Amino acid sequence: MMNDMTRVERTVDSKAIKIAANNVQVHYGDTHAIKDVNVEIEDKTVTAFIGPSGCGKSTFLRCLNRMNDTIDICRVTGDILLDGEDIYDKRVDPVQLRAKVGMVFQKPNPFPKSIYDNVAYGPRIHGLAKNKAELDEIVEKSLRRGAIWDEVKDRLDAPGTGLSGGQQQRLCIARAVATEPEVLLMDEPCSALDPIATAQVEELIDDLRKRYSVVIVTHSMQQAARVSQKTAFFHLGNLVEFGETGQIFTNPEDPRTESYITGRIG
Amino acid sequence: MMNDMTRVERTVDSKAIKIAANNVQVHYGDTHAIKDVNVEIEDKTVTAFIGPSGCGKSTFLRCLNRMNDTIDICRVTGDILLDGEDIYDKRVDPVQLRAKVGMVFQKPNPFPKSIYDNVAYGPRIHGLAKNKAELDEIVEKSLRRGAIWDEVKDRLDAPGTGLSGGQQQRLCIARAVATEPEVLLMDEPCSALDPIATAQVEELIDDLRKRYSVVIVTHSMQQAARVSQKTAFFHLGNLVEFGETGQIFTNPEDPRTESYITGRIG
Amino acid sequence: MTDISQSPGASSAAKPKGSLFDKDARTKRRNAAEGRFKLYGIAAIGIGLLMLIVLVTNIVTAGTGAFQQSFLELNVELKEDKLDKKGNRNIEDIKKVSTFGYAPLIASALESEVQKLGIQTDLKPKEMGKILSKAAQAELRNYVIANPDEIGKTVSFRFLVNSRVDGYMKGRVTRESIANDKSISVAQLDVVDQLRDSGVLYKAFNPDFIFGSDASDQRPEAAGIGVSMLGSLFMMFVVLALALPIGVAASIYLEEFAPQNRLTDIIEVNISNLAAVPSIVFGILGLAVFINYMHLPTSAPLVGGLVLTLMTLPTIIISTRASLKAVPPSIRDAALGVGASKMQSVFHHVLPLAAPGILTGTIIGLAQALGETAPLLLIGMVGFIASNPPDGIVAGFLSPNSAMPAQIYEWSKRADPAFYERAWGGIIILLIFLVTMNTIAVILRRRFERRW
Amino acid sequence: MALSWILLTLLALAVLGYFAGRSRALASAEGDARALHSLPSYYGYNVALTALVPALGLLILWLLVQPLIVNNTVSGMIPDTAIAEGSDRGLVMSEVRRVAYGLDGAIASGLLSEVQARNADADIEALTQSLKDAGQVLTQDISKPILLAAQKYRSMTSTGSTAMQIMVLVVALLGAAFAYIRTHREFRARNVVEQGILALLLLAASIAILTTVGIVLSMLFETMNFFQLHSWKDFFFGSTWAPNFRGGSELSILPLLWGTLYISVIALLVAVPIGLFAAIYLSEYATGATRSIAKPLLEILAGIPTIVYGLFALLTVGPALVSLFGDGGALGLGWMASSNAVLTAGLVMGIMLIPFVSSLSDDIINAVPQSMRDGSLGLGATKSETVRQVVLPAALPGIVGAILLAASRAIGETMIVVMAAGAIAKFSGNPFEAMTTITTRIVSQLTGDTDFASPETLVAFALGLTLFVITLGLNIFALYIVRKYREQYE
Amino acid sequence: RDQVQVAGSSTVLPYASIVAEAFGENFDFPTPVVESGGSSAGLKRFCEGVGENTIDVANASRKIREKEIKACADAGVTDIIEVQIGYDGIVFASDINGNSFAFTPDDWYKALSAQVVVDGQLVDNPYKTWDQVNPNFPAQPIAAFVPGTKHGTREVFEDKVILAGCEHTGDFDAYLAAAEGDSDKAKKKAAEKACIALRTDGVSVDIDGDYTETLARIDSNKDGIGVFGLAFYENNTDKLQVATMSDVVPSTESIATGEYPVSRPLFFYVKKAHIGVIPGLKEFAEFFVADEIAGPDGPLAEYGLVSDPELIKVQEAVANETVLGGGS
Ligand SMILES: Nc1ncnc2c1ncn2[C@@H]1O[C@H](COP(=O)(O)OP(=O)(O)OP(=O)(O)O)[C@@H](O)[C@H]1O
Ligand SMILES: Nc1ncnc2c1ncn2[C@@H]1O[C@H](COP(=O)(O)OP(=O)(O)OP(=O)(O)O)[C@@H](O)[C@H]1O
Ligand SMILES: [Mg+2]
Ligand SMILES: [Mg+2]
Ligand SMILES: O=P([O-])([O-])[O-]
Repeated sequence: MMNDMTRVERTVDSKAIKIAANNVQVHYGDTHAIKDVNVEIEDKTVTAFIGPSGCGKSTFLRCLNRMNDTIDICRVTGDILLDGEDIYDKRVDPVQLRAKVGMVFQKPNPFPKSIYDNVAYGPRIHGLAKNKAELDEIVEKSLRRGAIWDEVKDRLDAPGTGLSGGQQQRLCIARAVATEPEVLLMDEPCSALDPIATAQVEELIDDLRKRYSVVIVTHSMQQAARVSQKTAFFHLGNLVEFGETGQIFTNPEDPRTESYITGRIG
Repeated sequence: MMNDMTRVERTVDSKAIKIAANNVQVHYGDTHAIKDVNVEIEDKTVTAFIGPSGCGKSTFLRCLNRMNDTIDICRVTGDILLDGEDIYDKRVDPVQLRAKVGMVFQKPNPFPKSIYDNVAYGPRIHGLAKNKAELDEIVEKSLRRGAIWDEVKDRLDAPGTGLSGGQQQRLCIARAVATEPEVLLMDEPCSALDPIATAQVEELIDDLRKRYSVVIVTHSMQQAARVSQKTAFFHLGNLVEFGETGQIFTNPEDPRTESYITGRIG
Repeated sequence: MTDISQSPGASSAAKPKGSLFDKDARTKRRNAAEGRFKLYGIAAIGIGLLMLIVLVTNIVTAGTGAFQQSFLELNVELKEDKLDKKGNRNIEDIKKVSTFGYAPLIASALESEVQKLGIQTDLKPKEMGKILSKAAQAELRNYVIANPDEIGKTVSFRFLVNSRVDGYMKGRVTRESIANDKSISVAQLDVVDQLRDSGVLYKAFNPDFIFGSDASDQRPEAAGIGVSMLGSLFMMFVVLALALPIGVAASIYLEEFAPQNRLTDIIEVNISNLAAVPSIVFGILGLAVFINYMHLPTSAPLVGGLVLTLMTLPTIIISTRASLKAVPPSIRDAALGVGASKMQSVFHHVLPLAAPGILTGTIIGLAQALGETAPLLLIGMVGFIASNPPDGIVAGFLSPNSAMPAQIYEWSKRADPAFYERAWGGIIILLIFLVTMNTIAVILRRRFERRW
Repeated sequence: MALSWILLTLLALAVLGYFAGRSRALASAEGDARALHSLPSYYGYNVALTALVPALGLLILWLLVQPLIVNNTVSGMIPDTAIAEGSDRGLVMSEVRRVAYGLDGAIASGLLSEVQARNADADIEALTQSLKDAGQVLTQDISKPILLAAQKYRSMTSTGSTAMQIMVLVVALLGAAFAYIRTHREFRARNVVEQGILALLLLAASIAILTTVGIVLSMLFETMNFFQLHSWKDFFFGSTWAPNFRGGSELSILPLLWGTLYISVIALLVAVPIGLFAAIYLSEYATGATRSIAKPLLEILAGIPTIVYGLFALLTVGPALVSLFGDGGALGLGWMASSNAVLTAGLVMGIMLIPFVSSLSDDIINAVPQSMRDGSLGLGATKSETVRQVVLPAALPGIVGAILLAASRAIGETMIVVMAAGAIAKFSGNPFEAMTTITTRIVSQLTGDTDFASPETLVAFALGLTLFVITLGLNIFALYIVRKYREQYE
Repeated sequence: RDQVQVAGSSTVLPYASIVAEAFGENFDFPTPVVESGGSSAGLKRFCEGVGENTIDVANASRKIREKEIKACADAGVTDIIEVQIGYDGIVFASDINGNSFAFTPDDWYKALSAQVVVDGQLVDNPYKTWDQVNPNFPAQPIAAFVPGTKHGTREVFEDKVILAGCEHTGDFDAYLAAAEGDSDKAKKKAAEKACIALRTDGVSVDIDGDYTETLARIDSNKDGIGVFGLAFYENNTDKLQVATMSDVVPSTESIATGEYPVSRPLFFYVKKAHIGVIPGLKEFAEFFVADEIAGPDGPLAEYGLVSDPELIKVQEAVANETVLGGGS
């Protein structure tokens, strides 16, 4: 299942733009959380969002699949194009959008159902499995990709809420990949994971990159450097810098980026 | 407020035992989550619990202030002594225990109240403030110690649930230190924090250590090495190794510890 | 405040390290508060349960009598000269003999029984006949009309006795208490005593109380609650089939889909307000809409069910909305995040989590609907209705019927104290009905309950 | 039964449509459900619903309209001469219907042939006889015009119902076909079905609104009549409630309103603390077993008929209170003259309302995530502090809802008030005095002996409407409170 | 619709249900449905119009009022057959083990009126015990359970007992003197109204429920004296003792002869337009007033109805379908 490839190719050849955000502004009531952000997320690429806590990473991530729709006081302006189509267009069905753009939330939120049902839910509603056997297979595969199969294979019927913090996080990852989204948004997917599990998830991300596009929020500069090809640095709601990961970490243009990377602003 | 001392003294002189756990076993229904753990947590010391996800760190941590009491299916056996007194003794009031042994949970769980009330909650119930001014002072001081004061000082009346993930985490830390517990149990307190915030929290921990004892669960070996004097390594519910942090990281006795530290088992 | 309240970190002095075993003053106080709080809880439940016990004991002691009735076994000669004067067994002619015409037959049957048993009495047969229920005549007439061939023969019957005699058998009526009573005399009681001693008059379980229909004020002994129980059953069926889905659907719309604006606020306030509308007003509405406007039949359980549905809806909506609100948003987010539609997230995740509250609302709403009389008053379901059980499902919904609470209410108003016992007996059955209904809901509710 | 037959057919069609739509969708995606826009079952539901809903709508419409048309046509046929003095066309029409049903019945029992039944020149006496033989209920002898009308009625009805069956089936088939043809892998079946469901949800929500409209309308006209007969000043600002058979009654709502509020407040003072504490105990302290027994038991309190509570108040609670507070009572206070008192009613009503507060609140409290409690307990809070300061605020909307429900029930209760608080309206602050409420007055004025067109009866409607407005105000206030203090957890 | 539909007075309900039951047993027609809900509500539905979806018969414990006849006519209900079935005796009864009373209207007026004349002055009723009202009575606290203002019985009680007492004691003049009004008539009306205003200090308790409630109240307060229907009293002689009124013992006989003063007539109203349309309607009406039912030896009288001395006339009227206000 897992291949042993851990090295990351830093292919810098220009790829198709998967998501393009233009002049995105987000307000929570009076709080201006995202200020005029422009960013282009490429296909088959891992993009990392980094930045100090509270700078708007999650907010921006949630804009990309319109999860912000569920927050009453949240207002989003500007355009976000997925494959060239405005996702905030009236004709767009957010459901379909979210099926394409999957999400792993910052706080693990398993359903109060069995582990199996947690993972099987997405495939079920999207009709990804012809029959029970196929569904079983998807569930197993996803749990394996989420690096949690071994821990839960004997208790697939146990509730997902009875897992440890890190297990819940991996369950949520497994749940998200089970629906095979084209873009996967991961909000600090490894925050509760030990190094080994982290490595396995990073491997997964790298694997996903072959076919899809992944956006990952992380606080670990090392992780960003390990898994991503592109990095965006947010600060106080602004997108300060966006570029090749290598370049951002070795040679940032903006002084704020540099300060952050070297650990001077937070 | 924050002192600039970031260096950690690895004082190895033997200290008073604050918490002693003898033959602790924990079961969740049929799951045997903690297997015969013996550990001694010293006063004025930072003890780190490390180990792969799902190995029982949180479970054990929650035993130390009887938070497991709230889980119906959880059974704890063995003795845990705080200052030589069995905390599972019938005469012990878990409330008083928890006032002494504070906790920061793995998943940030701010109350659906204002930021101010979140922090003021503990001091209020313990009657730590004589008047409003004193309470204001405690809140400010705690938020500062939680390294979140600057971000929230203008919106102390905003709900704590409307904060970003990392802000919530820091809020919970601030909330926990506001009651000045003698022992502070922190379950991955920096998982959602950027390096700067992490450093500030680590500084706090180091500061706390002067008077109290701190137990911290972390997945970051670096963090454990930075802040702790003692380290316990858990694996599959067993306490595999416990000792001086320096020794554990440089010269582990158990092969499993070594594999984990070098990133071979997860 | 107390010795422990000190400004933290103010001095280097650490907090006094008290033992875990001895509690400081503040902890003691807080623990006392905790203890009191818990005690209040226990007391609250205790009060509730105590009241329940008191009420139920009251009900049971007052009502168990209704399940027993006194009967008299008699051999009645179906005299041809009285029943079929022409002797040609023409059913039309036989029907001409009214129930009043059967009274002498019964009286003389009783007389011969009395003679046979050697009981001494000065009573005339007619007076003696009054020991028996008036329902006996109707029973006899129905038998004869159903079996005209039996005319001329002597048939054995088990007749109900009059409510006073029954009261005497049950100890409610005594020789002293009938001093001023016109409907029974001591002489009659003497006969009753001897009939009882010879075993032809006895108390027995009375299934007709549970399955039978109402009887007029003169025959408390013959009244049963069965038919009105069917009425209630059909009404509850309507209420459950309509109020639950409509209430849940309306709540889902309002809580999950309705845009947040003035209009929704108005709707929300309106619905809570409906709960405060006195139930009789729903009767006014039902009369105006279902009967006068839609021309549905009066006294029909269908209409009663519809009215009670309207009355129950607010209860179900309020509780459903409250429980929908209580489901944490993170669950919804999780579902939306894997590409579920809002509808799917609601039906697959939110609704099951809200189910306990919905079921509670349903239990309370149905309990209320099951016990309600006032609105039924206006749509014609209170009174003396339906002497026969409906003969089919459709008839069950459409033909005139009463309901258990209405029947109980009627009985409780009647003059003969024998009805008092029946009213309480009816309440027992109503409660059994209710408890059965609740049990199903409670079992369902327990399956859905979980914490997260 | 044509109706059940047609319903069954529709149902069968819907089921068929479901499978057809489903398999067509699958076929259009070459058997691979993944290529479809929506789950295959949504395509099925789409076909089934498109077949079913318009057809059912038409059916209902037809059933409502056809009798109107038939009645109009047929009643037009009846000459005025056939309508007896004092009777009216409507009554003759019911006779016509009865004859028509009689003919149907006679045919069914084989005593008449279809031809005979249709024969306009049939011998009326013979026909009457055969109807009677067939056991049909006839009230009088059939007259010629009635027979003709009945025959027309029969033929129109049968044509109508045949047409209806055909039309309904056609609509159903058309709907099914339309949806079937549209079924294609690209077709947004889920969206369409969900739109449909949303419409149904909206419909359900609007029933509640319609009820309100209906209630207001059904009381408005009579209320206006009332105000034509009685001065509004007296009603709103008078101080006495004294209906009188001779007219000239004083009918002021104020003393009733006072009684209503007084009794409800006492009832809530009993029910809310007890209910809330019970709920808290059940959800926070009690073991699962205790909870699963005590909660349903308490719920029985809500189902005990109010007449029992009334008698309980009258025979047990009232006398007990008198023996405490009455003349020569245990407390020697002499405050309470008779067992009829606001306090008696309030206490007993409060008991009845306990489960309204306890059960609903218990569910809501139980729904507050455990992590909230953990957060508080972890800070060294006691359980009660946790409950009071964290759990209850988070559960506030639900608890307010439960209390509102209890208050509503208190305001709407009659039997207990009548038996326990008496029927005299007055202003008094003394809880040991008898008073009465708006709702009981509504019931008694409506069911009483006063002339139904007199202000004494019509006042019931004015009371009802005013109460409606007052409770509306209370509800707006409650909504405001909830909005203001609601604490939304994550 | 096959069955006769009856609605209205709860006082008439027992009689109507006895008749309906017997009717159902002896005829091939289905048992009529007899709803209760009050005279007023019954007449209201009666007057809603003519047709199958309206009721056929309204029971009433009072005569139909002019306004109602008019409302009926407006809705097309013109031909109404009025049938008086007998009288409802109204008796005063107290706990069987308590003191016995022999009342006059004066006693009741003095005991219950809101104001009485004491030493020539109209004052708030000061009497607390019966012996203060009438020295012949024992010193028992006054506690009266009188029908609430919804009940027609209340009107009879006010007219035939309180007002009669008020006039008889001569207090009426004091009221008249105190009354305000433009004309003599208005003054008289105001005085009458003041006479019959009952005290509200808890001594007189309005009973809105039924006689069972009154009985229950006497059960819980043994000093209480209640107003009952004769039929109710006769069924509960084990708990109640009846008081005489002006020295007449209430009984079906004394009421029928008019000796006992407090009673009211009971009626039912039939929609003529429904006769011949609703199966069994006329038969039911005739059966109701037949001798074997409503006669002095019939079941209704046995139950407590004071049978109408002029029953023959009533039977004729029903047979001829004589409608209100002449007509045929
Ligand atoms: N409430 C519960 N019910 C049942 N099993 C549980 C529960 N909580 C934890 N467990 C199980 O107990 C074991 C230890 O869990 P614990 O939460 O202590 O792990 P952990 O070391 O904190 O892991 P992580 O680093 O992922 O948070 C795991 O296998 C977990 O699935
Ligand atoms: N629901 C909300 N209501 C109001 N303000 C919010 C809400 N969610 C986030 N914010 C504010 O918006 C800003 C950006 O928050 P966001 O969650 O995007 O930060 P983040 O970059 O994800 O931080 P972290 O790394 O801590 O998760 C913060 O100041 C936060 O307080
Ligand atoms: Mg975030
Ligand atoms: Mg953990
Ligand atoms: O029900 P009543 O009209 O006779 O009071």
